[in-house]
Amino acid sequence: MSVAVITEQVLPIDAVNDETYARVYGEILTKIPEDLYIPPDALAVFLEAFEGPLDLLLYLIRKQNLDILDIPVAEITRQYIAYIELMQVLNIDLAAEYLLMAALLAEIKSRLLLPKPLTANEEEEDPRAELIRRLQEYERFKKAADDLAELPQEGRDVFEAHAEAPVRDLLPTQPFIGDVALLLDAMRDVMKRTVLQQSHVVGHEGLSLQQRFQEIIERLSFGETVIFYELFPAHEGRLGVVVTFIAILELLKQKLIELVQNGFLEPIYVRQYDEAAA
Amino acid sequence: MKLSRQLVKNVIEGAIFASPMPLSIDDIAVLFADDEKLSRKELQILIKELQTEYALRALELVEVASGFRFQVRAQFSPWISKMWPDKPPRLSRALLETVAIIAYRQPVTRAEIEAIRGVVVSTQIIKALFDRDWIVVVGHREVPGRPALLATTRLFLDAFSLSSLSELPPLAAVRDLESISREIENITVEQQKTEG
Amino acid sequence: MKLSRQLVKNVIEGAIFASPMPLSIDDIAVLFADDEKLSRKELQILIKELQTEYALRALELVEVASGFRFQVRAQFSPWISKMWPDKPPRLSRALLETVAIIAYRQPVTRAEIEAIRGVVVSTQIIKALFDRDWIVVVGHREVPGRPALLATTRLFLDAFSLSSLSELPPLAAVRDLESISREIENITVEQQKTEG
Repeated sequence: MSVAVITEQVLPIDAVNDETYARVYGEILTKIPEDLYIPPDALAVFLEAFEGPLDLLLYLIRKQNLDILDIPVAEITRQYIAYIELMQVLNIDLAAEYLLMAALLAEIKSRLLLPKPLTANEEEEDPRAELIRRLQEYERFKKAADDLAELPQEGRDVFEAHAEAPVRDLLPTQPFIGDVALLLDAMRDVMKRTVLQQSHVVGHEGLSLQQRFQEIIERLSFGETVIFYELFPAHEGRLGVVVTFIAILELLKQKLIELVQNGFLEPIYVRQYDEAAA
Repeated sequence: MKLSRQLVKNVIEGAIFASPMPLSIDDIAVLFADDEKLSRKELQILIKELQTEYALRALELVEVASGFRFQVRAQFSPWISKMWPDKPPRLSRALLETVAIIAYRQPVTRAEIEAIRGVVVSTQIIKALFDRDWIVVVGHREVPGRPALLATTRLFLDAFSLSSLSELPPLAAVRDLESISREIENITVEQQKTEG
Repeated sequence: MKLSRQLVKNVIEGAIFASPMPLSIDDIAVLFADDEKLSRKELQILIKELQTEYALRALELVEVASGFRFQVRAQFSPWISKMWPDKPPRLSRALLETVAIIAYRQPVTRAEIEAIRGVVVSTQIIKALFDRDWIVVVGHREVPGRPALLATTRLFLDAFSLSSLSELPPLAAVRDLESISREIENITVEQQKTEG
């Protein structure tokens, strides 16, 4: 994927006269240089197309067919800051690095504008040197990443070829005796990760919260007290745990049930909310 | 577009070699686009030809219950088997997680296992489970690509000293209940405060 | 007992196919008993012969970082890849840039990668690289915080069919900084003229 190709679509530089431009963003965009017009939808895409401030700077430089070594700092700074301002105006979340770079550019620009002392100090470095070094360095690795992407990739371009080992000697001579704890342990790790990953899928399956409310109320309807974890049906797995847990929280909030515990680390019991006792 | 006979044969050959499990004629047929389609008969003839071509190689193309696979001829086992030193096998974490998911969620596809584990399941792991005869292909999910449905075997239960799948501990017991009771504790405390 | 040339070649072929990992010359050498021993040179010649014998097949015998492996030729991947309905995730530019920096600059710390890229390297990317076993921690930089030093693995090279780091595409040259500052001086003067 070449940045140039994408940004061509994303940044129709000649789209200044587009009606949308004037109607929707008229007031705001009058401050933005004409060649920086970007369709609003494209901005998020635009930001994603860049790997960071260095990448954006490289794009601005390349767009004008300039050499990194010849950066016209004033012009590039103006364009860069215009982009950043536009994104801020549109409330697009900008990584802090983009702002830092803007500050750096502004600083370089101001240092360049200062008149050079007549007795030129040999030791004094061009204010742009460090930025140029970083841009060059970044560009090398950007290119290296592109080269890497071009190489044949296992699982995409090439597939390993395997054959079965000779039949007779295949089976391990010593049978493996596992213990269930090992398996459980592995599954617990999986579940932990699943919980982190997939909490948003609740409700996709046939477990209804409403139904769970009723089941819990029914279960406690005759003044029965049950141990908390007995409310979690074993066969429903993680999803069941989540739905039941949400149901319990909701019922607690509605003061339909209450939790009791006789002491720290003692079992937690659940029972109907007792108004008389409250 | 009609593919050349040689190209089709190469694709079949490559596919059987690249697949971690044996490939059935149906598995092979789906690799070709509609306009490249070949009959089962044609595919079978080409597989026969491949079998002949490998006559002088160290491998043979054999048909087992679930399909075709290449395997190293038994006569070379005295050398090849030295690759697996005879020590009690240690099971990797990734392998355990994978077989645990298959055991609890069977039948499942490899993609489903990957969705649960959140990482790619390597071909080696699937192959290792097949090698141990801990898992088998019990069918195919009727979705594009017809991915194989994996299930555990009797030998898997044997290895973990279980007599049936119902002896697997319920998943809810697996769930770390500690965190939940911690959350509940907070609620209880707050409740007691407001009630007090 | 001297083994026949053909038998040795068959054993090498079978072993490479049967091994889940690429086999190095040393891995292959240990398959033969003391009285069957072959020199590395002899083994290499036989592997070359095998490579030629597979010239017309769908497979090729290639050398990657961890050794020799058979792989399906890239030209058949349009068909073979249909066996996996879920396309392998595309490697993001962020991931590629990160691993490229690690590959060319190893060992490096995360902070050093960030300095080059000009952005924070997300934890997901580092985790993804560890999950693929493409990178490892090879030590710690002896500075405050002792940050981990990252390096690429042989599996990283294997994934791109490279046999060593030296096979990586060459990194573009950096132009000499001194000449840069000379050029800059000229430009600056001109700039000031036009900007002034």
